[in-house]
This record gives sequence, C-alpha cells and structure tokens, in this order.
Amino acid sequence: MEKIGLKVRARAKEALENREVDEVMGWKKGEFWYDVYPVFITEANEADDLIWDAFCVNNLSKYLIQKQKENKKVGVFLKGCDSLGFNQLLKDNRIDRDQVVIYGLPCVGMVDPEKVKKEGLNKGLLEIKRSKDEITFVTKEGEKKILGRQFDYDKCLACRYPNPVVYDELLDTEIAREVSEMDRFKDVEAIEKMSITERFEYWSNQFSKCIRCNACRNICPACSCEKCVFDNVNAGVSSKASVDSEEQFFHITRAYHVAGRCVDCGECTRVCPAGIPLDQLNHKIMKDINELYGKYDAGVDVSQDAPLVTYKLDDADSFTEHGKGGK
Amino acid sequence: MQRIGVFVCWCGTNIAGTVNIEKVIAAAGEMPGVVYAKDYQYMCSAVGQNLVKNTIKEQKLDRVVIASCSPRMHEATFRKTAKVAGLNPYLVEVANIREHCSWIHKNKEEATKKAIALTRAAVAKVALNTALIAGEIGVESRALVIGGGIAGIQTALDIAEAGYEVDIIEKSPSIGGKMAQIDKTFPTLDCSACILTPKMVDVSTHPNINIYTYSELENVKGYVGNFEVTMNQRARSVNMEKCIGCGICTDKCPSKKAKSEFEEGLRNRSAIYTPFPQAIPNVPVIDREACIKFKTGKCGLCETVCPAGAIEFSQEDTKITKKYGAIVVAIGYDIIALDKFGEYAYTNHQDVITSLEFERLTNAAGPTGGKLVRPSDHKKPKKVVFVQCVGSRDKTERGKTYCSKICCMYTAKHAMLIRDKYPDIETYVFYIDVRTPGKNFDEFHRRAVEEYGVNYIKGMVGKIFPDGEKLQVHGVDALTGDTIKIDADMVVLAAATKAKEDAEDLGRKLSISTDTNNFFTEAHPKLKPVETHCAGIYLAGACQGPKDIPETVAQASGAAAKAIGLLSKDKLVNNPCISEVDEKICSGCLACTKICPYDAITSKVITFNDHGKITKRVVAQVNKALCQGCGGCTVACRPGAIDIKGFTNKQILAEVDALCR
Amino acid sequence: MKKILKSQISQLWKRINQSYELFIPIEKDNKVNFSMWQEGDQVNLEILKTNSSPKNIIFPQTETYLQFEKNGKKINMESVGGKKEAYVLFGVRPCDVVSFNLLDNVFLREPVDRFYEERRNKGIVISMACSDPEETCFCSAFGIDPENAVEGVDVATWDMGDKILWMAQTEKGKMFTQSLKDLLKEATEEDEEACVQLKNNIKEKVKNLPLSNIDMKKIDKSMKDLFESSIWEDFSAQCLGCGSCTYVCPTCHCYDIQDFDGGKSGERFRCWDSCMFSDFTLMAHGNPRKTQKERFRQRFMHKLVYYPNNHGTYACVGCGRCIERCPVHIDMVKVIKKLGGEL
Amino acid sequence: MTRVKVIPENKKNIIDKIIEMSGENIRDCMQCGKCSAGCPASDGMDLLPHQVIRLLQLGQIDRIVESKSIWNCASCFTCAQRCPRNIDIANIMEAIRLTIIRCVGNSRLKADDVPSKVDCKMPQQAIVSGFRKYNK
Amino acid sequence: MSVEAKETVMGNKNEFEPLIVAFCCNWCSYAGADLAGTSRLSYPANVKIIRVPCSCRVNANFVLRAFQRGADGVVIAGCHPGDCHYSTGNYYTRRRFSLLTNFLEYVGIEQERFKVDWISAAEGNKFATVMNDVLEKVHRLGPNRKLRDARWKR
Repeated sequence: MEKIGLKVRARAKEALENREVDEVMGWKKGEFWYDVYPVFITEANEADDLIWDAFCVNNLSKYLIQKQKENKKVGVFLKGCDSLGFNQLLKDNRIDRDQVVIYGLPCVGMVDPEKVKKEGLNKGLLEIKRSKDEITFVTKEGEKKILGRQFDYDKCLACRYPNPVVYDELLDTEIAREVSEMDRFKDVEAIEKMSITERFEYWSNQFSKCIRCNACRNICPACSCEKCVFDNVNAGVSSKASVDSEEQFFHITRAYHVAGRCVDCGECTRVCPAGIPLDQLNHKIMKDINELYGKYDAGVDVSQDAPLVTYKLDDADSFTEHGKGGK
Repeated sequence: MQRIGVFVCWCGTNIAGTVNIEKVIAAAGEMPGVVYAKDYQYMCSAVGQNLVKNTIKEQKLDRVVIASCSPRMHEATFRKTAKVAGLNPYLVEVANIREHCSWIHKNKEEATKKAIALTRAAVAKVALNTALIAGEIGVESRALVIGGGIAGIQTALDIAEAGYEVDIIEKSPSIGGKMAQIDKTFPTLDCSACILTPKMVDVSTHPNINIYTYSELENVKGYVGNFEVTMNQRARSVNMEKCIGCGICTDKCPSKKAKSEFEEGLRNRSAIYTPFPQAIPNVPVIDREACIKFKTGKCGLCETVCPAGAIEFSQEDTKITKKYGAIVVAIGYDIIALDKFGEYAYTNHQDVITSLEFERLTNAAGPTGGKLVRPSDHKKPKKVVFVQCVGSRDKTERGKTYCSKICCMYTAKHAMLIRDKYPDIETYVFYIDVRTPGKNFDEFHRRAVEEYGVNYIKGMVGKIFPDGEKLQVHGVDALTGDTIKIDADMVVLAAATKAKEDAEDLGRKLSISTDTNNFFTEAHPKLKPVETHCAGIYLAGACQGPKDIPETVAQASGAAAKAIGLLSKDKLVNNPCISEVDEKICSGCLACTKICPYDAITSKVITFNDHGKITKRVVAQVNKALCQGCGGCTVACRPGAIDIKGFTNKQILAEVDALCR
Repeated sequence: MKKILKSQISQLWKRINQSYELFIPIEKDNKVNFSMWQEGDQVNLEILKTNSSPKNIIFPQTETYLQFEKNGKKINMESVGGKKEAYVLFGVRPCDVVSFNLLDNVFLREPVDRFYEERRNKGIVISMACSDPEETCFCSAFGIDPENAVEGVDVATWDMGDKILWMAQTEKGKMFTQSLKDLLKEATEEDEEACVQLKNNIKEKVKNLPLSNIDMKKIDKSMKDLFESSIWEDFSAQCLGCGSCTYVCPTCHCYDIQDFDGGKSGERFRCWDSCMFSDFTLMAHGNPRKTQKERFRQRFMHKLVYYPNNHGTYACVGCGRCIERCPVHIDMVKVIKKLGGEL
Repeated sequence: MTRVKVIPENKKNIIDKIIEMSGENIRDCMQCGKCSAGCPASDGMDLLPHQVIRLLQLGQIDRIVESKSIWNCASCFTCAQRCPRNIDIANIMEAIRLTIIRCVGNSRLKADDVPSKVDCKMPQQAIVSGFRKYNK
Repeated sequence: MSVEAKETVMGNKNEFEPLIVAFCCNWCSYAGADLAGTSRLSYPANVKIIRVPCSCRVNANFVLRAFQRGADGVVIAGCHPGDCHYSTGNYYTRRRFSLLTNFLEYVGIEQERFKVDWISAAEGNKFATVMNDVLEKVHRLGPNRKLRDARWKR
C-alpha cells in the first residue's frame, strides 16, 4: 500500500500546485500504529504527510458538507464504501458534485485495532504494513508477516464494493472480492430465528448499553440533516435521558430514518463506544426492502429513487393476509 | 394562558343515552387551559350555536372544543359559528363522542370514560391550533363533461346557457348515447329521436360548447378549479372541416362485413361509417380494423369518390391538454353479458333478443325499417314473449343484485307498441313484480294490460329451447300454481344494466371511488347525490346507478347547477390545512418533492447569514395552491422541517399523549 | 498493609455484597464497565481502563430528582433521587480517583449538590494501581503517579499477580478493612518489598510511555492568545460533534435538566449533556456557540484553562479514553502540544 | 274457508330446524317461480317447489307433509342452479323429507323393496335419490 | 360491551384494561368508523381514534410514541390502495409500514400489537371486526411492557 501512498502524496501535491482544488482531504499518521486521522491540507508541502495504509478507515465524504458551505473546491480520496456514502450525500443534495474532485482508491480492507489487541500483538508494536492480504507487524524486536484477513474489520470481510463507484481518477487497479450474496444477512437471519422474547432480550440488552453519545448518527453519511429531530428540542420527540424507552425510540427511529438510504458502510458499529452491533438493525431493513420491493443498494446509482420515496401499484405488504409480504 | 371553551352536546338521547354528560363537563373543567364547560341538548341547532357565539364573546374564549357528532358532519357548521363570533374558524376542534363512542358502547360507565378521553384529546389538540387563513385559488371558468349521452348533453347545455365554456368528450364517433338507439320513450311514447336530436343540434351549434368525439380521457392532474386534463382524440382518418356529410363514401365502401354497434349487431356497416344518420358531428369514421386500405394497403375507394377530398389516411391520434374548473362524469351504462344465462338460449338462437335489440327492430331507422320481423327468417312473429329481471335482482355472480329500475316500464312500452301496431300478435310478459314508481307510470302499465291486452304472468321463465320453428318457453304462473308452456316466435329478454367497462379505471384517473358494482359512489346517497368526495367532480345519469331518462335529465341539471356554482366563483377558498416548510431546519434533501401526489413542492435557493457569513442553501418550498394537505411529505421529512397546519406533528403527539392518559 | 490471595477474592466479593452494593469492572460482550456485581459475573481486574469511566456511579447519566402528580388544578411534588444504599467501588484506577476529586471541586462547592454529596458519602472507593499503563495514558503529565495511593481514596490496593495488597488510607477505609479482617491477612515484609519493587517498575514504564513528555507549562499563556489560537479551526474541521469523548471522560460534569411530561404525572431529571452537541446550553436565542469550532474550543479550553483558573488543577486526568473512543482519532495530547506550540 | 294462522307457534321450531338443517335462508325467496318453471319433475307435483317454500315461509308444514311434491323431487338441482336468490331448494326438500322420515317409522319405503319399483328406463339419478330418500 | 366489562360484570376482577390507539384516515377509515357508529355495531371502548388527513400522514414516531405512552396496540387504517383520496397516499403507507411491521417484530414486539389495514368508507362492519379482532389478540397478549416508558403513569 506504500506505493499507492506515494501516488497519493504526488497527486495531492500536483493538485494543490496547479490550483486544481483549493483544499485536499486525506489521512495523516498520528502517534500510535493505529492512529490515522483525517486532515485537510491547503499547501502543497503539507501533502507529504498524507498516507495510505491499513488504518485509513474514516469516510471523508461527510466533511464535504461543511467545506462546500465555505464554497471551496475540494479534492478527496475515497475508498469503495466512502464513495457509496458520497453518492448518498449527493442524492440528498448535501454536496455539489462539480465542487469535488474524487481520487478513487480501491481498498483491500482495513485492519481493526481491537482485533490486533485481542491477539496481544500490540505489545511494542510500531507500525503495520499491508500489501494485498499480507500483513507485516513492525515491532521493536523485528518484523512478523501474517497472511490472511483475520485482522480486518467485519464490515471489510463482507465488503461488496471494494472499488469506488464514483471517481474522477483511480489511483490503483481495481480489486476483485467475491462475496456471497447468500450469507450477506446471516446476522439478521440468526436473530430472526430467535423466539420473540429472546429477540426482545437481545435488543433491549443492546439498547441499554447506549450512552446517547450520537456518534453513530454523526458518523453516518445517510444522517446528514441540517438539524436532526433529536437535536431539535421543540420537535418534542425525545430527550437526552438514557432511559430504556428513550434509547429504544432513538435506535428504532434512527434505523427507520436511514431505511433505504443506509449504504451498509458499517461505520456506526465501528464508532459505537458501547459496542452495539447497530448494523444488524440496518441489515434487517435492507433485507426486508430487498425481499418486498426488489434488490436495492443505496449509494450505487444516484438517479434511482430510494425505495421509500417511490411505489409500484402491485407492491406487496406484510400486514394483510393476501399481502404476500415476508415476515 | 389559553381560554378554551368545551361544549358537550346531548344530541337528544343519542349521546346522553349512554354518556354521563355531567361527568364529561366536570372532567372537561379540569383539563389544562379549559376555562368554561357547558352542555346543551342540540349544539348544532340555532340555540346551540348561539350559546357558542355568546360564550365566545362573554368569556373571551380563544379556542373552542365541541364534543358532539362526527367532525365530518358538523365541523364546518361550528367553524362558521366561530367565524361569526369573531374567532378564527380553525381554532375549533370537534370530539366525536357519538359515532365513535355513544353509539358503539352500551355500558354507560365505559362510554363516559371514553368520551372524556376523546374530549381531552381534542382539548390537547386545540391548545396547539394556530389561527389559519384560507388561501384563495383561481378557477378555470370552463367545464368538462365526460360522455355524450342525454346526461352529458343536458349538463353541457345547462352550463353553456349559464355562459360558461363546456367541452364534451365522447368515446364513440357521435354523441347521443343509448337514447339515440331507442324508438319511443315511456310514459308519453313520444319518439326518442324527436326529443333528442334537437338537443344534439343545440349542443353542436352552441357557441360555448365544443365536442370531442371519438376521443378518450388520458389523465387528469390538478384539483378543484384547476384540473389539467389530457385527452387522446383518436384519428377519424376524415378531415372534420372539409367533410360535408354527403355519405357517398359510406355507400361506396366495399367492406361491409363489420357489425354495426349502433344496431346492436343486427345490421352490418361499412368500414367508413357514421353510427346513425342523425349523427352529430355528421362526419364518418374509418374503422381501421375493418378497412381494406389499412389492412392490406389496396382499395382507398372512399378517397377517390369523396367530393370534398376529406379522407386523410395519414391522420394520427392527437393529444389535447386543456384546463378545466369542473368535471361532470356522465358515461352512462351498459347491458350485462347474457352468455352465462344458458337457460334462455340467448347465445344459440337468433330469435331470443335483448330489449335494446328489440328497440332497434321496431325503430323506423332500424335494420328492418320498423317492421317487426324475426331476425332469423324475417317472418312476422305471432307470439312474442317478454322475460323480466334477466340478471337483475340476482345474488349469484351471473347477474346483479340490484333492480335495474327501467325494464318494467320499457317492456310495458314494447308490449303496448306491438299490440298497437299488430293487434294480431299475442304478447306475454313473465315478471316477478312490476315496478312502476314514476308519474303516470302505473297508469301506463295498466293501459298496456287493460286496453292493449298484454298478458302479464307472474312467474319466471324456467327454460327456453328451440322446437322446430317455434321457441318452447317453459314458465310458471306463481299465482295459480300452474306450469306454463308457450311456443313463441320471438323472446325479448329485459337484461340487467351494469356500469361501463372502463368505469373503474376512469374512477382511478379522477381519484373518485366506485362501489362494488363499479357505479360511481356519490358523496352522500341522500344529501349529495350528484357530488363525489373529490371537490369539483360531479356525477350525472346512469353511471351513478340505474336510472331512467327523466331522472337522468334531472340529475344532469343538478350536476350542471353544481358546476355553475363552482365556475361562478372567480376565486375559490382552498383548504388552509396545507404543508409549510421551516427553512431553518430543511436540509434540502427534497425527499418530499418525490412523495407529493400534486407536485406541490419545489426547491428554491435561499441566502442567509450563517454566523456572519452569507451562505446559500437549497430548501423546499410549498405551492399553497397545489397542496391538498395529505401529509405524505411530513413523514418523508426526517427532521420534521415540513409540517401540516392543523395536523402538525406536535398536535398529533399531544393527542396520542392525551388519549393514553 | 493487608493482603488477600486472588484465589479467595470471590469470597471477598460475596462478603462485601452482603452489606454493601459492590461496583467492580465487569466484562460483558467484551466491553468492561463498572457495574453492580452479581453472583456469576465475570470480573476483569486486568484491564487497565474500563470502557467508560466510573463517573457513572457517583454522577449517574440520568437521575430523576423531582416527581410531581397533578390532581385537578393542584400539583403535589415529591423530591426523590440520591442514593440510599451504601456501596463499595473496587478497582478504580488512580486517574479515575483523581477525577472524583475534580468532580468534588465542582459539586461539593457552595451550593453543594446534595445528591452528589449523598452518593459520595455512601461510597467507599478502593483504588488499584495500574500495573501496566498503556500507550494512550498520560496521567503523569498531570502529576498523577499511577503506582501510589492517590489522596482522597479510602483503600489503595496493588495487584501483585497472585495476591492483592491492601492498605487503608482514610478513617472510612480503616473501618471497612476492620470489618473484613477475617479475610484480609497481614502483609509480610517480602510483600512490602515486592510492592515497592512494583511501584518502581511502574514508574519506569510511565517514563517511557509515548505520551509522557508533555510539558503543561507551555500552555500557561494568556487566555486571550489561547482563545484566538489558529489551531481550533483545523482541529474542529475534523470533529464530527458527537458526544463520545465527553460521555466516556471521567471529568466531564456538564448536565442538562429536562422535564418528562407524563400528562397527569411527570418528573424532572438531570442527564449528562455534551458541549459538543449543537443544542448544548440552548438559550432563548439558541446556542451561544454557533459553530463546531467554538464548541470544540470550549471543551479543551474548559479542561486546560478555565477549570485550572477556577480550581487550580487541570480538569484532565490523562486516562486516554477520549483518545481511544474518538471516531476520528482527535487526541487531547495533540491539542495540548499544538496549543503549546510544540507540534 | 278457515283462516290460517301465519307461522303458528307450535310449528316455529320445526321451521327453524329445517332452516338449520338445510342451511338455507328461506326468507330470501322472492317467489319468482323460476324453480317451479324449470323443475323437470313438476308435472307430478301437487305443490310446485316455490309453493312449498311459500308454505314453509308461512309455517304451513302440515300441507307440505301431505303433498307428494317432496317425494317427487328427484334432487337434480336444476332449481338450485337457477335460483336468482342463491337458495338451494333441493337441499330444503331434503331437509323436509328428513324431518318426516325422522319421526320414527314414517319411512315411506324400505330399502329392499326399492328394486321392485325400478324399471330399466328409470334414470340413475332417481335411483340414487330414491335410496337416499327412503332408506333412512 | 367491551371484553373487560363482560368480565368485570361476571365478577372476576381482571383489571387489565387494554388501550388501542387507532389512526384513521379522514376520507375512508374515519368514515368507516362513523358508519360502524350509525349502524350501531359494537367494538370495545378501549379503541380510541385519531383523525389524520391520510394514512400517509402517520409517522413512525406517532406509533412509537403511542407505545411509549402505554398503548397496548396501535392500528393504522387507510383507504384501499387505488382508492386514496390523494391518489398515491396509501401506496407510501403500504411500504413504510410493511417495513415497520417487520422491524418491530424483529426488535421483539409481538406482531399482533401493531395492525395496519385498509378499510373503506362503506366497510363499517369490517372496521368493527378489525377492532374487535385486534383487541381480542392484544387482550390475550397482556399489557405492553416492552415499549412502555416506565415513567408514564396512566
């Protein structure tokens, strides 16, 4: 991935030098081996700090909203899942396509620091390098190579769009990742098999972990409202209390609001401080939409209407007997 | 602090019977914001309304809740009362404690508790009501009449007389409808053409009326006062201006095999034809299935013989889009298919005919020039049997459950005409009951029996089967209990009427509903027979239910009066409970624009001061005239930036809270 | 100095549980948090930092303190809240203990917050020295030495691997140790040497932690320059405005008071609020801090400048939770260094 | 001519039993006579089917019992097929027969003396309905 | 007479009083409810009706709010697809609440508690049967404890 890192730096420098864009968004290395954070550079020389490694997991497209309010022309590096989020923001008219130059980065998968820590490999770890599926752990004592994807995020293992779906330039050759469509919603099916009390136990236990920090909402590219209903006190819909019914209300409403718009990028599960598997909620709605109204992938085709803003005369439904709807 | 007045109605004993009014008043007094609670036997009466008016003034109420019958019934009444008392009419809410409470629950204690809950919900909602001013929308002073039968003609004439422009759209090549096919009309026996054709001529010559025949309605957009209708005028292949109606082409046309719809299939017609001689417009139409030129490309004889050079094979269907203020539906009725009635042998014997075919047989302009002959061998029949209620009053799925209303009268007319013209022909009528409810109707029927000697036999026909030249009719005389056998020469079946085939999908285009028999549902069976639930769309004639000509004409004038009432206003007051966008919250995702059935929401760019920086942003905006207040957009709007006045999110949440207390 | 073998530790929990509520780091769905101990819970003392701080025990996220009932036009009110049962908080790391003291500065100053006070008095805090600090820890920058008993804790303990050394610090701690004397054995000399030995190598480890080289003096500039520093602009551009950092932070103490309208009845409660939210400190004209830059600046200025001016100590204990939980890896140390002009 | 009481009290339960057994609502019949018109066996009937239903409606069960009609009915279901009110007259006839047969000993014919009545031209329908009617 | 009234009348003190909140569309279901009233049909008094302009006006928040406030069952009644006064309103209702029905069941809420149905202005008795049927099922399920806000006292 280092080769591409050099390309990233070169491209960013070139873009800033000849004023193609006012600003470039990329990632920068921090203190620790897993610490990579988004950075906005305006000077060509700052481009040297840009990197592309196994921890550039943050989706940069959501920052475009604020940047475009300052009507800057911005260059941005987008992975596959980021580009889906970008398209969803585009569809919601939150960003203007021609104010953005997209440099596409096919992505082999990002490493989950928790999984590295779980294996205890983080002792004295300085850096992690990755090329294709071979991961090298650089520690004080020396290097260690491990083949395989056992350290990748779960969402990367199930990734269906490794290559950006929208870009102006592609900085690497496309990657092929076959993912079986069949067990895409394994997690949902497992929960659906539970009895109704088990399911309620499972979810009320998950929801009670929530500390109402809104990280899942603020990271989500489908949640881009100017003023969220939960931030709006006189919407009279919910308060900040972390009591069971408010948490239930928040999570059901959030999943319902991103219905037909969630691009399945898995960021909500990654950032949740309490570790709630929020994508299992979104997956359920995606599964239902695919079953009831035909396969729909949010963020792939901007021109296609989202399932909940269109209809067919002979739609199935899941509440009348002849509704033919899936349960 | 709000000053809410609660008025509880007894509705005689309808509410007071199962709801303890005192308890409701006591409970209402306790509710937040309520400063006055009173009850009265009949709130909707003049005394009741005065009570409200005076209390509003005395107690300086700023909101009123009426706990009475359904708001669908008297919400408008109480809003008017509030307006007269100087209170904004939209600060009134009605709690439905009759249809939804006292009439449903017998246990007094439970009904009272529910009445209190419903009143509390209304108080919670009215507390959040805002004063609304009804907006105004322009009215297109032009009416559209769908269907060119007597109903459509009468409506168009009345509206045109009132000075408004009217368009008639008729599917078949000429106006006239079923009445043009009829020979004589009951009870006065005056000739149908003599009373219809003058009206048709009036319609064709009236400056305010334009007629679109041979055309169908594609789709309707818009709302009352501003309907935008797209019509598809099918190609006649004849130039309407040039054609002088000489008829040479119809004689010379070699293809004579097509069955004439107007003659109910009793006579053939040429490929280029006018349905009947007095057709308006008297311009022929080329039936492209039957025409040899269109089928094989050879022929084209009509073009050569036409003196005016009016034939234009290249003519295409044209789409016409026009704006209308009101629409009147007058598409008439059809006769049910008799193929399922095997016992009457209609399908396999030519001499078993329907009453409409009989009308054509006895009509002077008909296939036999008015001579009554058997369609099979053109001989004069000696015995004619009429069978009533064929498919009417029938609960099986072969027929229709309702009585078709006009068969008894026209069968009496047919029998009388036969006996009058050919006294030697015996006529028998098998009936269940003879229904003659109109003016001079029963006297007409008795004349047929007494003067003209028509034999009425109370009992149905069991079976008809060909027996050599004759038709054996097996019936029963329920009064004497004898089974009867008649060998008749001809049998006329009074077949049931049904709604037009395309009535349902026309209803869907106009978003008016049809009942289980596909007749259009009127707004109220007794009080609003010519209106529909959709403002601006009216009904006339048999498309709303089986009807004879006098009633149809009466309804047509009624519908015309309603349409004129609407068109006479240059400004229409529109429903103020429409949606509104809070631009501070709207993030411009425009999901609402995709939902709106009336395309009432568009986007606009606003500039605003974002903490010192002037920034531009796309937000949604609602066209007040187009929005009908359905509320679909409010759910698509996740942050709740768009809301419906009168049914805001907070109001409904307040109602939910109040009901769950 | 007392000690107890790890093998007998479960009896200790049972004993404490008889007369106290025991809050201890418990692991559930591989997240460790302080929660009430019940038979069969999986206690995890090895983990350095619990997922969110023990602040939740003494300053709960949501606390109802007034309940009212309406009959007719009259309203009768009833004050609730506070904590009646005594409890023991075991396994608190020194940085979290210091955070308790920082919260005391806020809540126990006039006017005293009676709920907080009641919770504090009812509780016995037992700290445990950090045997193996992580790379995200920087408590040493704020003068906290993770190996020693911190001022204000009732009992300090050290995890020696097979046994736990136990030393009461305050009167309450002594009384509590007294009540457990049948379980706690006297510590021998070797134990004390081993403890001193442990303390030293903890000190060593802390020294070469990546983030230990912070010099807080560099940010003792005038408040005005700090306020107008240019770093807030680019830092806040990264920040998403979620509340993770504030809700896992042991020292954040801002809260909002809201009412629950239950129709006939209802209650007034206070719940944590985050200065990062757009509707924080919502006033009649809206939130005084309109953009994310101002809100971001407020969080760090409050911890590093305003609070020290009021109370003399920094309002950060260097636990590093905000570094781990921030979705975009914004780091307190980076802010301090940038503010100090080092980076 | 003695005046007849409409639906005499004592006959009420028999009528309800017949309605319940046949599952048909005889009040639905509008006396249109179509069943009688089309009934192939109507020649031999002293009471035509619609008259039987009329008598049932009026509760005159005795006159029905005396009549031959219910026994002549060959259960060919032509009437049921054509009745515009969807009433299964054959079913009602069956119910009336059953009520009579169930009064002990009233069976019109024993099963074993049916063959003697049968000649080769008798349609199977009649034989089958004969068995059903007589041997209960 | 509601199910409970019968029981209380029969002396067995069953104090569970189910509460059903019904959102009825003004043009069809509300008129159906009126018709049920005018034809003096009976359904239990526990059903309380809120009038909305169209079934597409009902927001998922209202449903969740009703459950939070202690409603034991929520019913949404709209016009039959194709009959909507606003022509396309109930097509969206159908999609939105098909997803919500499955989602609530996924999260562990008994399916009988949330019913959506099409009731036209002429179907008074269907309105009564749907309400009786929903109440019967909810009565068997018992009070809604899963979604109810513990702070709400009825």
